[in-house]
Amino acid sequence: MPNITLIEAINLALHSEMQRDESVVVLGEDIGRNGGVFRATLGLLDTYGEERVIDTPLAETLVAAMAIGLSTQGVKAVAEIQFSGFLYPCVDQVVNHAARYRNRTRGRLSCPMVIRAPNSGGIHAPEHHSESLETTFAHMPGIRVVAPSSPSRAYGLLLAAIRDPDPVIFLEPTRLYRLFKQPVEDNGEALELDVCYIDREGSDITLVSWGAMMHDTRLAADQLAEEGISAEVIDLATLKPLDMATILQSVAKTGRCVLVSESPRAGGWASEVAANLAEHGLLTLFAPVMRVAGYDTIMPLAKMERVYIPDVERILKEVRKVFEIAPK
Amino acid sequence: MPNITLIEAINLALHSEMQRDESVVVLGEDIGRNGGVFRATLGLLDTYGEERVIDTPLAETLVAAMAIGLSTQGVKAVAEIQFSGFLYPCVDQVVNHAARYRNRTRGRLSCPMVIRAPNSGGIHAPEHHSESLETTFAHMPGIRVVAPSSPSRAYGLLLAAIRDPDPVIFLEPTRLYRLFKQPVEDNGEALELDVCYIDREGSDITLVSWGAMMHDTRLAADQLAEEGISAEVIDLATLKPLDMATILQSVAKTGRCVLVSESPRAGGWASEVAANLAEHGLLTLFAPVMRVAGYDTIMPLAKMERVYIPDVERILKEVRKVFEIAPK
Amino acid sequence: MTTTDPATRKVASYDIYYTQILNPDASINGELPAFARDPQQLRAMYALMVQTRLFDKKAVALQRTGQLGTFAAALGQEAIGVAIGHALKQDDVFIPAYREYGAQFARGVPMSDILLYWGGDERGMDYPQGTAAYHDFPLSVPISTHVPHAIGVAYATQMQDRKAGREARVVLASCGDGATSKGDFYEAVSSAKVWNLPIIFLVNNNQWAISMRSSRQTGAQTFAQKGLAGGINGEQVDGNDIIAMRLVLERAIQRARNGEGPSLIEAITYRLHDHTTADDARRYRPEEEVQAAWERCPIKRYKAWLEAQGHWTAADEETLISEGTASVEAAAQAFRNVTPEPPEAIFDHLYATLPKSMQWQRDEVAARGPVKGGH
Amino acid sequence: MTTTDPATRKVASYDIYYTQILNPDASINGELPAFARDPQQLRAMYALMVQTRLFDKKAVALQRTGQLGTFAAALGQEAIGVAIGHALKQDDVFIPAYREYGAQFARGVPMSDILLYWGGDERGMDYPQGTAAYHDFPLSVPISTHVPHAIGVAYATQMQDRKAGREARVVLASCGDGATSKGDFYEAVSSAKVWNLPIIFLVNNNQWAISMRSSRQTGAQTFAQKGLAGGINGEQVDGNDIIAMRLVLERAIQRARNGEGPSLIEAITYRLHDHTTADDARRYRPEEEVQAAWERCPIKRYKAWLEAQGHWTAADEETLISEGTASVEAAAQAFRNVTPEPPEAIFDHLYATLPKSMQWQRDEVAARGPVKGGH
Ligand SMILES: Cc1ncc(C[n+]2csc(CCOP(=O)(O)OP(=O)(O)O)c2C)c(N)n1
Ligand SMILES: Cc1ncc(C[n+]2csc(CCOP(=O)(O)OP(=O)(O)O)c2C)c(N)n1
Ligand SMILES: [Mg+2]
Ligand SMILES: [Mg+2]
Repeated sequence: MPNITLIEAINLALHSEMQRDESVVVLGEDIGRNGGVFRATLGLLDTYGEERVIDTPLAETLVAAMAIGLSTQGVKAVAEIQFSGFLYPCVDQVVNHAARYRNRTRGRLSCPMVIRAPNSGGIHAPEHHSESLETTFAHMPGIRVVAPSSPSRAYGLLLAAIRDPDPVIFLEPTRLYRLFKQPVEDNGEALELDVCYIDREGSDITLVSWGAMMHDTRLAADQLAEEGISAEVIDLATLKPLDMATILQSVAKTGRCVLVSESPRAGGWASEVAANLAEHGLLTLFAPVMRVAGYDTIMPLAKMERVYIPDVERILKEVRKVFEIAPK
Repeated sequence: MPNITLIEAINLALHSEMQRDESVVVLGEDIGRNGGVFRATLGLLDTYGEERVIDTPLAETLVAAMAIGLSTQGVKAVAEIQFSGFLYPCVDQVVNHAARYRNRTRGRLSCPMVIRAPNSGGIHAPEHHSESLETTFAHMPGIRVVAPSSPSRAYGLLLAAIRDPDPVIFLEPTRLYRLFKQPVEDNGEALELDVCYIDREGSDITLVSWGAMMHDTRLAADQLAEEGISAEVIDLATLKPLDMATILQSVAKTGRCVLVSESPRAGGWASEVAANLAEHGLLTLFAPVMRVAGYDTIMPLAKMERVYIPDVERILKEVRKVFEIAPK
Repeated sequence: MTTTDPATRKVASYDIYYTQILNPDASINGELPAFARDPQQLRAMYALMVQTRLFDKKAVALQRTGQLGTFAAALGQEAIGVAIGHALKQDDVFIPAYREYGAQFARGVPMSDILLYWGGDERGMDYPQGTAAYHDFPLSVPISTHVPHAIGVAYATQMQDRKAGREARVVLASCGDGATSKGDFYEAVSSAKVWNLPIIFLVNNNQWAISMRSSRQTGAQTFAQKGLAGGINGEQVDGNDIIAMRLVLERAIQRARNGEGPSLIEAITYRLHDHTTADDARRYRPEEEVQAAWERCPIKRYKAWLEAQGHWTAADEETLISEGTASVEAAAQAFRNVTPEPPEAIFDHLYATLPKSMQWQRDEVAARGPVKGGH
Repeated sequence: MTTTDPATRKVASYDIYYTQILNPDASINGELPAFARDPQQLRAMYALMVQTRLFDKKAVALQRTGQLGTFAAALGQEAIGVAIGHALKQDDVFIPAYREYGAQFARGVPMSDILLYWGGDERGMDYPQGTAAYHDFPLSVPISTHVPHAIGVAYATQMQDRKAGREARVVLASCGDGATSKGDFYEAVSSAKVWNLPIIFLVNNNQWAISMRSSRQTGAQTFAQKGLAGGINGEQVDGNDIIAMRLVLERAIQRARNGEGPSLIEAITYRLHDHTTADDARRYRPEEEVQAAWERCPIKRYKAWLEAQGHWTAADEETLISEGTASVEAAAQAFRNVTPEPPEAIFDHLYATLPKSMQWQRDEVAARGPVKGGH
């Protein structure tokens, strides 16, 4: 089993599924000869040719719309948007069309498509290159939003996303792209969608996160373990539809919960999880549900991005508040 | 004081502010001679002329971008988008530009602009004409999202929105446009932004809503009053930034809270309120925080829209659950 | 700027043409195309135009009597829909805006489906299996945003047809004059020729976008020239002239099928009705303009010409009207008789399979049953 | 299609012109415009071109040594920025993409501001009061989306200038060849002439959009003709020829100022550098192509011509390089010396006044102080 980075796992999954399924095509800006600005599509052009590896003009609305058109014809479109900050021009196409064709035609047409994009910050990228878009999409009915947090999950979830019969927004954690490696077997096995993954079991507190913030959340759990606090760490993986059952079960056990997300706090997806806890978990909670999130500011340029992005220190601070209110 | 409908109050506020402030212009599709598809801009063309009442081409991205350009030059742009379902093409311009010019230029440029749109369903309108967009915008940093729920609040909040030095998304409750009248004085007095309004005081439960759903929430409170339950009814009015202080104070008093919103449940703005309650109000709550919301489906066409939109029956059902868990 | 300036030279030139064969006075310019010498085809086209108009009238009547929601009439634009319906082949793909009922009928959409749609029932977009329309797209209300779907569809069909070694299918996306102002339209037009796709962009220039005259949409003198932004052949045709309309369309379709790439056709017509039944056009346009437009009505001139050619008689007309009326009435009845969907149907085509976490929502709706104000 | 077909007639014709005065071999086509007979102006333009290039080189070096973030070089495209800088008046409004440093310098943006920006500090967009740039827009990274701002800006200035009875200000929005594929670009171009706005759309066609050749963006043979989609005069100019570049620009600006409406200019140039410092162009374009493009370098030919005219000497060059280098070094030093903003500054220009409900967030950040990984 090769030890690979998250971006290599994405690339592997694309190769693997294009090999297996002739109806899969990839499209986007600079994804052909250039292999994508992060090299996610490296080698696809040489292996599968220009017809299935489509370099598009610089037009994100078109990329989304083209994916829609392709997918209605049985061609599984896997589109790349260069950075999630440039996904906004796709919003209209996704919510008003991709999410709806199946429903509005009562099943006659459908859009088995994926839109992939690097998401969130932390790599000192230029302006507009470090945004967190998950909530904007997760609020839309009729689609799925998936966010991997490790090479193996990236591989398995991307396969699942491509095979899913409905539109999937697949948000890849930019700053984890090359941060660490994992052994990933190219076995063509998809991971399950629509479920959360328990990253590690614990009994004192439930930490919930997804995407890039999973990394800091894991580090925070390590730190807590050293202090004798046993944290259960849950990776949402599929944000929409949300598998609250797993989270509720965990919180029923731990009685404490801290949510970690990078997108702006107000109306972020952590709020959705917390709202469900306020409804279904209230009676099992020993302490308030804390959200560690990006501030409600514009994502700052590189010099200040670390002020904005939650980190281990901020996670631990909220965890400590919880244990102050409800000591172990 | 004339007794007027909500749409008349909007029209009155526009007339009033254009009269008072020469730098205000309105723009949008069919807003001139036609007076807007809902007649919000009726009479403006004749009174203020073509230069200040700008009929635009059919291009929503352009409308938003034009408002941005105008507002950077000291021209206060009040743009109309015909239905909120057509606001999606404005998302990129709002989040990537309008919300940012002040911040990214450290105050050198700014965008004192308003985008108005009829929001939510219930009038048997065609497909894509009944969407609820508040959460998509309220998640964006750097802007305000305002949703009036009565003629007088529409008048006062719209004046405030136009005078606000930053971008405001102003979402008008389509099905309340002509549902009831209120005496509204054209006194040029703006209502305060960034605060919730306590619609009626109560002691047993806090009902929170905004926009069109305020109407059903008020009716539910009437019904509860008949049953001897005293509901405090809060109108968010400004969704972003969110005045949680008022809500927390109310819940501290009542110990119970039901949130009512029309937008899809998952990741809706009710979730943001609930998340704050789970964090700051947990210890004062007697019962779970219930959300009555649109289902996580595509807004159905007219025949089924009432299946989707919450109503008094659904509100009361959740309220009864609360009292079952925490009897008075 | 002149080419006599030695520092400046001409690098490209473009001409925009306008085609009109059947004039408003029923006279003919030039030679008739082959299909226009075949009485059977001529009669079929006429019948479909009249059928569209009868349908339109009924739909408006249903709306006025509270039986239908907002409806967008095709009045005065029947030649466009009918030309599309006759020019496309079974396996071609049609991506309509919302005024091309004639084309939809020709492709097998039951009139009752269109009524269902405007009546607020999604099942009106589930066109019957076995018809050409089964692979077509449903009406698109968000203006222009359906147009770039044509790029993906045509890319797919081109890839599939090449691989299968079969004749190229053609994709036709239609939209209004107002729709050409949107970026979605342009992103499609700008890119279609990059892959030499077999696409026809058909612009129904009915002179108005709700209350906005077409001259207020853009500084361009013609809508046809918007094709030049994508290096696409753009031309104008009299959209009220069914013969020119079909001819120009068939030529463009043939070019696309031959691998000569996309075309843009601006069909010049007039919206004789209000924008929709929710609109009152008297607010913004003079009655005389509408009256004058009636003189250019596509059905009137075509009927006069057919009669003059001896292809149509008063008896034919009578039969057509009575049979057409009967079929429209039958469609209205079928529409009224449709059994309402159960409320929980709003969940049943959201995803291929409803996610487990959403089951409770469906259960709640099913348990509640029909809701006041629904249906 | 031919005009001999009696059913078809030509309704519009358009020509696209290309202007080049100073050839790559430093010869001249036609007559020189007035400004090109004024040695002082000629020398100033040259100095600014060289200054831009020196800046560029320094910025790349700073990036390579970890002192700057990703940087987009203007290498090979200096004539465009400099022509803009010389053609616009103080009160005109410039809405740049991100490769027009020459124009920004001419309008008063300190070089250190550009470094601050690419260094990840918002203060690099707070151009100094009192300069022409103070009313200009900052660089736009989301491609093309700044272009339609020109519509609003020009609408406002037109309204204000008319009312004040003063000369029309002109708005210039620049973007790349890739940028012309986006709907935002088109929605601006399509509508600008509706209000006859004093706008120049300047397309820097540097042949590449990251790894995409300009011929892969669109089926259009020229980018100039994209103006026709909005009825706008579109023309090409050799963007490596500072004289033609400025002449064509000034003509268009004059037309706009005279009330003759918008223009679109396609400036044909070449991106000699990688797309940005984060890119490696060797992946996708042949080295020979880049070598050939160096032969058309705007500075090389201009210098040769200036020297031949006796307007420039080796001594001039030496002074320019040494002074220019010194000013670039000073800018780099100023950039390095900038005091970091306090962390809580991320809240201070979000709104005119920070909403009360957000105060706790600012307090939290202020209390925490500087964060590891920041600065
Ligand atoms: C994106 C979008 N914006 C606005 C509307 C509201 N609207 C419906 S039809 C219409 C005018 C369309 O004009 P045109 O494209 O000329 O088509 P026509 O109705 O004349 O056939 C408008 C503005 C819409 N449906 N979608
Ligand atoms: C909306 C958007 N999509 C994608 C990108 C990523 N990107 C940055 S520059 C660029 C190419 C731009 O090409 P062009 O417009 O020709 O300008 P050039 O860089 O050649 O000057 C791309 C795709 C972006 N910044 N914005
Ligand atoms: Mg029209
Ligand atoms: Mg370029």
